[in-house]
Formats: sequence, C-alpha cells, structure tokens
Amino acid sequence: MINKVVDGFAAALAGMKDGDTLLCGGFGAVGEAFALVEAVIELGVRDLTVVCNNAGSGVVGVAALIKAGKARKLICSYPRSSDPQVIDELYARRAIEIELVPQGTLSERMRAAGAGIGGFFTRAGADTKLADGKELREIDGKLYVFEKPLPGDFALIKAHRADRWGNLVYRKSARNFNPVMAMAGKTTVAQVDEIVELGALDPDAIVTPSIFVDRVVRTP
Amino acid sequence: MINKVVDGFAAALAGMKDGDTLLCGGFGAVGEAFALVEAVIELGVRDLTVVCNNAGSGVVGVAALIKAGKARKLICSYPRSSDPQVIDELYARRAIEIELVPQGTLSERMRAAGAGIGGFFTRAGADTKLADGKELREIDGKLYVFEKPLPGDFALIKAHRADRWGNLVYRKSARNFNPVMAMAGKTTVAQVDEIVELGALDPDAIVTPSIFVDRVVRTP
Amino acid sequence: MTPLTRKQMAWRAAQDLRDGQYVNLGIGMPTLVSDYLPPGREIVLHSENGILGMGGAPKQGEEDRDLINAGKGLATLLPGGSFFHHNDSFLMIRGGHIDVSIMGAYEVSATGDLANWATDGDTRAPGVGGAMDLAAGAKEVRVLMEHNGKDGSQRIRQACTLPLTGKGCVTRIYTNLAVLDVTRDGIVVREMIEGLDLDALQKVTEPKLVLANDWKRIGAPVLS
Amino acid sequence: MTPLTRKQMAWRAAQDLRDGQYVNLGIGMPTLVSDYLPPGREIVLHSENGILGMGGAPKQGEEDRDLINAGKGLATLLPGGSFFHHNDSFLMIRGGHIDVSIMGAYEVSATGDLANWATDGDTRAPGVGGAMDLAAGAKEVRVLMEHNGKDGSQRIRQACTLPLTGKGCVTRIYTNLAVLDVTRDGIVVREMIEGLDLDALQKVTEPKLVLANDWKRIGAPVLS
Repeated sequence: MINKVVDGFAAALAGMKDGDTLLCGGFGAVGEAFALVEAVIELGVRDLTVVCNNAGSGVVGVAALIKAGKARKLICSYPRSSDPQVIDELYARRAIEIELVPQGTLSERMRAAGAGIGGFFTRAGADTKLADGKELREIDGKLYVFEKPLPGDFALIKAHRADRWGNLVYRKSARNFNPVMAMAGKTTVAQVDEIVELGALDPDAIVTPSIFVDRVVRTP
Repeated sequence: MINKVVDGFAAALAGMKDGDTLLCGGFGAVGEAFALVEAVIELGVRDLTVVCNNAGSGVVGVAALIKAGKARKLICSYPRSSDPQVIDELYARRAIEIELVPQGTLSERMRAAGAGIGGFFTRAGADTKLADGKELREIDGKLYVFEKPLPGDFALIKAHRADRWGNLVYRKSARNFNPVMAMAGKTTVAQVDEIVELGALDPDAIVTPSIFVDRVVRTP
Repeated sequence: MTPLTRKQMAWRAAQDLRDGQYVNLGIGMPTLVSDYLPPGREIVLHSENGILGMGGAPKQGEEDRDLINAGKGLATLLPGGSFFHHNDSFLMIRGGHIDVSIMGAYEVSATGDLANWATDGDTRAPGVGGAMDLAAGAKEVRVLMEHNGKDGSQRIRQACTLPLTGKGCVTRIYTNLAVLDVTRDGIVVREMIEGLDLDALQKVTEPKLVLANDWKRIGAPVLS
Repeated sequence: MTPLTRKQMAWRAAQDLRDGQYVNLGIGMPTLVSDYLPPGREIVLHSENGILGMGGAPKQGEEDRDLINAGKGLATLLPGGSFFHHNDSFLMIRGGHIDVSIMGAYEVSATGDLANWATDGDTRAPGVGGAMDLAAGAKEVRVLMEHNGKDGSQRIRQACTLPLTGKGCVTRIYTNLAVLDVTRDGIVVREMIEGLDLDALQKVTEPKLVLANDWKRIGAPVLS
C-alpha cells in the first residue's frame, strides 16, 4: 500500500545532507512551507544551496534558515521582498553568495530539470549582464541565452490538500512555484493543511499528480 | 466586454489561409474537435500542414481533412492509430509528406512555441535516425538532440466547458494535447460541449486559462 | 505648469488599455493603474505569481492571505479569473501572450532600451524579479516613470547608463510631463501637460524630441 | 518443453513490479501486464495520454468514451488517479519519474539497445509514438517479446539490425523462453522455462549468454 504521509518533520527530511540543494516554494510569504523549512535548521546540515524566488520575509521560513547560517548560496530572482532584513544583513557582509536569475528563467530551469530537458534558449536576460559568460545564440533574428536545468536534492513545498498517494491541490495564489519545484526535486516533501481520503480529490482538478511527491507531512 | 464565443464554424475559422499550420488536438478519437476540423474542408484552403499525434481514425475529423486533399504535410508521432485507412492510402502513393516526431518532443516543441523558448535539448531520439541532420550535444555525459519550436497559425482544440472569456476545462483523457496546442496557436479555437456563465468555473481548477484562447464555438 | 501626480500618471496609462487586453502591471507606481481602468472595458490583469483576472484590494473582512499581487499586497479575483503555477505564468509572459506590460524604470533609451533593475552603488542584494521576462516577452512594454530624477537627472537617455533589463523593448513612456512614443524616427512627443512646450520638455530630455503633428494636451482629471 | 503463452509472459513481467512503483505499459502485449499485477501491491499505471492510476477495462454499462488507454481501448481510473495534459505526461516520462517502462520490441542488443518502431520493408507510414521518450527517460526499460521471430530469426542480437529506438536502455528482457538481464558482463540468464537448458537457449540467441549462479525455473501458472 502506498502511504506517503509521514509523521513529523524528522521523517519528512530524512536523508538531507551537507551541501544539498533545496527548492523552497513560495512567493513572498504565500505558499511557503514555513514549518518544514524551519525544521531543516534542527537537522544540523549546512552549506546548503537554497533556491527560492525571494529570500524570505522577516525571520521565518527561508529567512530563518538563512539567518541560522545554514545556506552557503541563494539562487533567486528577487531577494528584496517585504522585510528582507536577514538577506540584507548577510549580503552586506558578503556572508552568502547570491545567484540572480530572471524569475521566468528560474522557474523554467527547474522545469527543465524535472522534464529531462538538457537546456533551453530564452530571450529573457539575453541582452543583459545576467547573460555574461553564458552561451548566446541568434534564432530567427533575435538573441537568446542558453540556460541549464536546476534540479534540487529536496523540494520543500506547501500545498493545501493531499491524499496518501501524494496528489496535491493548492489554494489560489499559494500555488506559485510549488508545482514546478515538485517536479524538480529528487525528493519532494509537501507540507499540507489537510490530508483527505484517497479518491476524494477530483482527478480532473489535481494540480500536482502523485508521481512528483515523495513525502507528505501535515502542518502542525 | 469580452465575448470569445462565436456563432458557427465560419466565424470560428475566419482568417485561415493556404499554407497555414493547424494544430489539431486529440489522441486517437478522444479529445479531437471533429466538427471544427471538418469545417476547414469547406473553407477551400489548401497546402495545410497538420500537426496531430495520430493521423485520424476512419474518415472523420483530421482523417476527413487529409482525405479531402487539404494537407500537404503531416507532423505526427503515430499515424497508425486504429483504422488509419486514409493516411495509409495517401502515404502509399506518396501524396502527403510525413514528419515523424517522438510524441514527447512533438508536445514539447509546441510548448516551446507557446512559451517563448527558442529551442531545447532532449534525449528522446538523440541516438536514432530521427536525429539525422539535427544538432547533437553531449550534456553531462549523455547525448541530446536540439529541437525547435513548433507554432501553429491555428490551434483547433476540443474542450468540455468554456466561459465567455475562453477559460477551459476538459473531461478525463480528452484533455491530452489540447492545452499545449492552445498555448502554441497564434489563433486558438476551442470547440466545446457546453458554455457556462462567467465565474461558474472553479478558478483553482481551470486547466486552460483564457489568455490562450481566442474563439470558442459550441459543438452543434 | 503643474506636473502630473503619480495617480494622474497611472490614470493616463490606464486610458490606453483596450477592452479585452491582457495586461501585466509592475510593482510600484504601475500597480496604481488598476485603480483607473476605464469603465465599460474588461481588461484582464495578469499577476506573475499565477493570477489572471486580478481585481483590486479586498474589502475589510474579505481578505484572503493566499491571494496576493506581485507587490505582495492583498488582492481579489474577478469572475472569469484563474489561478495557475509560476511556470505557466511565465510561459504566458515569455510566449508573447501578454498584450501590454507596464513597468517602472530608472532609464529608457532613445531606442527603447530599458533599465529598471539595478542602480549604481546600491549596497543591497540585487533583485530582478520578472522584469527581464516581461521586457523580452510582452507584446508591448510601456514605462511609467517620473520624467527626471529627484536630482534633476535625465531618465530618458540617448543610451542607458545603468545595467539593461532589455534592448529595444519600450514602445511608450508615460511621465509626469508627457506621453512619448519610441519610434524608428526617435522619441515622438504625443502629449504634454498644460503650460509645457517642446523647448521646455527638450531641456529636461537628453535625446532629440520630435513633436507629433497631432500632439495634444494631457487632460488628466484631479484625483485625490 | 512448453514456451510461455503471451499471458504467462505478461504474468511473469508483472511479478517484478513492486508496491508503489509508477509503471508505463506499452501497447500490445505489455498492456496484458495490467491483468496480472500481484494482489496486495499498489502499482500506479501511467498512460501517455495523460493518466496516472489507470485501471482495467470498464464493466459493461460503465464505459466512458473520454477515458482510454494508450492503445485506444476503453479504460478506468482508480481512486487516487489523476488526469493531466500531454506535456506533463511526457515531462514525467522524459524527466525520470517513471520507475519502469515495459515495451514490446523487434530487437534488443547485447548492450541493451532497443529497436521497436520501424521494420524493414514496411510500406505503411512509420510510427514512433512515445517509445523514444520512454527509452530515454524511464528509470528502467524492460522488454516483453517472443524470443525469436515467427521465421525463427534472432531478436536478441549482438547488435540491432533495425533502426534504434534508444541506446543501452534495456535492463531486462522477458521472452517466452527466459528472463534475461542486460549487464556489463553481457546477457545474463536469470530464469528459463521447464525443460530448457543453456545450450538450447544459446542456440536461439545470438549473443553469448551467461547463466546466473542462482538461476531458476519460471514457475508461471496456467492462465486462460
């Protein structure tokens, strides 16, 4: 019998190790798996690479993880969300490396990792210094930049409801990066508000099919 | 006021011209916009390129369009679906050109067109004669083939329900290629079973957001 | 001569949006555009975080923490709206499905280059967000910005001095003084505020301006 | 010595599927595997046309024309199943999310090359379907095929003679005579049918076979 629901965050994060890349869902403070991400701090792993659109708000979730010194590098598009106190402080003393990626490219690179795509050409940023050192190609008279897949060792995502197979649905704009990160994580862990009976989710309306999800943990 | 619902197939297909590329949804006989595709025959346009996973079954829909001699070329993955009498006959006398594409690559090429991606590397087919003449690249020790976007002048798709903005939902496996073709069509026309009030579709469960749809026509 | 207020600038940009267009509004001043959409037109607002058909701020008591706009403020959804994931959202942007993108800017060049993500000497971590995707993918990019910097510096430049967001993408600029189009013939002045003439506008604008034959005054209402 | 029937071959392939695996069954004989999934294991079947958790054929009166399998036959959905579009379906395939792909084949080489889409002298339009995506992307590719052609020709070859579907992708072959693994040390015989010995199997197999130390007899039940 398939039962991806695990009991507690230690089981949810089992196997995480130093140097891992974590894909952390959320846009601003919406759709972030705060409790799950904060549980990483307790594991004692370090030198993490954190992929997250923002750099966390205030001192919770991703911001707490970064503040705790667990991340060596941040890959993001906009580390200037509301209340970016943690990242500003770390960046000012160059205590963290930041790789800045256009938001659509960030998402597309993760999708490529999940989709078995070896790389792709995008126009976004091709004319800019974010393309420095990258392969450029003119296609149909327009300049494109080559971007590579961005896989994660773990995807730590937030969803609204799950069943024991790991099918997920989201609420409104809390969906954001979570489905694409689910595709790109070697191990995908979903923190959810509610666990429902198998068959209770409408099969036509499931957003993340179970195949992308390895573990489900309930928000405490 | 936005009202993408048009009255009749002539209005649904307005602007189609000789030499156009048509993306026709469906897998086998499921999720194909039979009536809409057959209405193309009446327009008198010719030298069409038809993109369709199969080559139609029996003598309806895409098969009827091909049988009527309107298509110069077929881009497909499997022109051997149940009852491929039409394509077999035309192919035997070399009356139609066939470009064979791995099924996932067919879908991904259309997505690239809809997504502003200039091209991508896939492993599928890289080791085979379907990669003849195409750019190959070794990435992380594996061989990939470069594939280009495949846009359509028209996407002729089938959905279950629509609203006047053009939001779409599908039924079960009738979804198949339709959402990705909706993304890749310069003009996307959806034949639907039912038109519902704006706001009646659950915004969390809409599969094709209205932005991808230009015209909606009801199945007669 | 009274320059337009931020609200009047947003109002002016809103007047050009047509019924049925899909429009992305950047964070900051462009967000105000949603307050002045002309009545009778259905304009579908796209938010990069996975929303089409976004409405304004919620009434008190109807706030939903899971429904925010790109600036992270609380938002609402109109009937006909939909939610989707980030990848589909940027597919829409990159793939040319957004009719109009309205963004703020630090600088715009005479050829429509856009610089709106990095300034000199900023010590904070740089942020680019979705600006480069919008610059590359929206059918039209329009800029909404003060004509000059607070120190009087030029912001419409012969060539941008700040790091680019995209090349040759801006088609129209709304400032507190004028409405200007970026054309093959240079920067064309379409509208100016009451009391301003071309000479005065040229003095605060680096590239050579061309006055449109049918130029007119901006008739912005008083907005509080 | 009685070769396995098609149903027995499908049964044998089914026994290796583990609880919780995501499995894609190709059209033709592999489809039969779904009839013999071991009880007590939840095995999630993926169908390329956008289904996870596919069940068997519907009972009379419960047919739904919008619910078909990859072979275009009517199908059902299990609780926990989901529908998605073709692009996500092949993202799953190419992206390494499918644990096991079971396909038919014309030929498999000693190094695991697969040829299963084009034959010599076929006058019909060629079709490849999703075979190349599966060959490239599934975590494991297993082949289910008759050990020899109807004319006695070799199908497990030193090198494939027919156009390839993918290189070095096949890990296990189920035939009507044996279960064979493709390894770095060559083709290893894991199981043989009752009454067959290595010499007899080698006679109908081109590459040099290696007999596993722990090889055993295939104990397939009688299936009607």
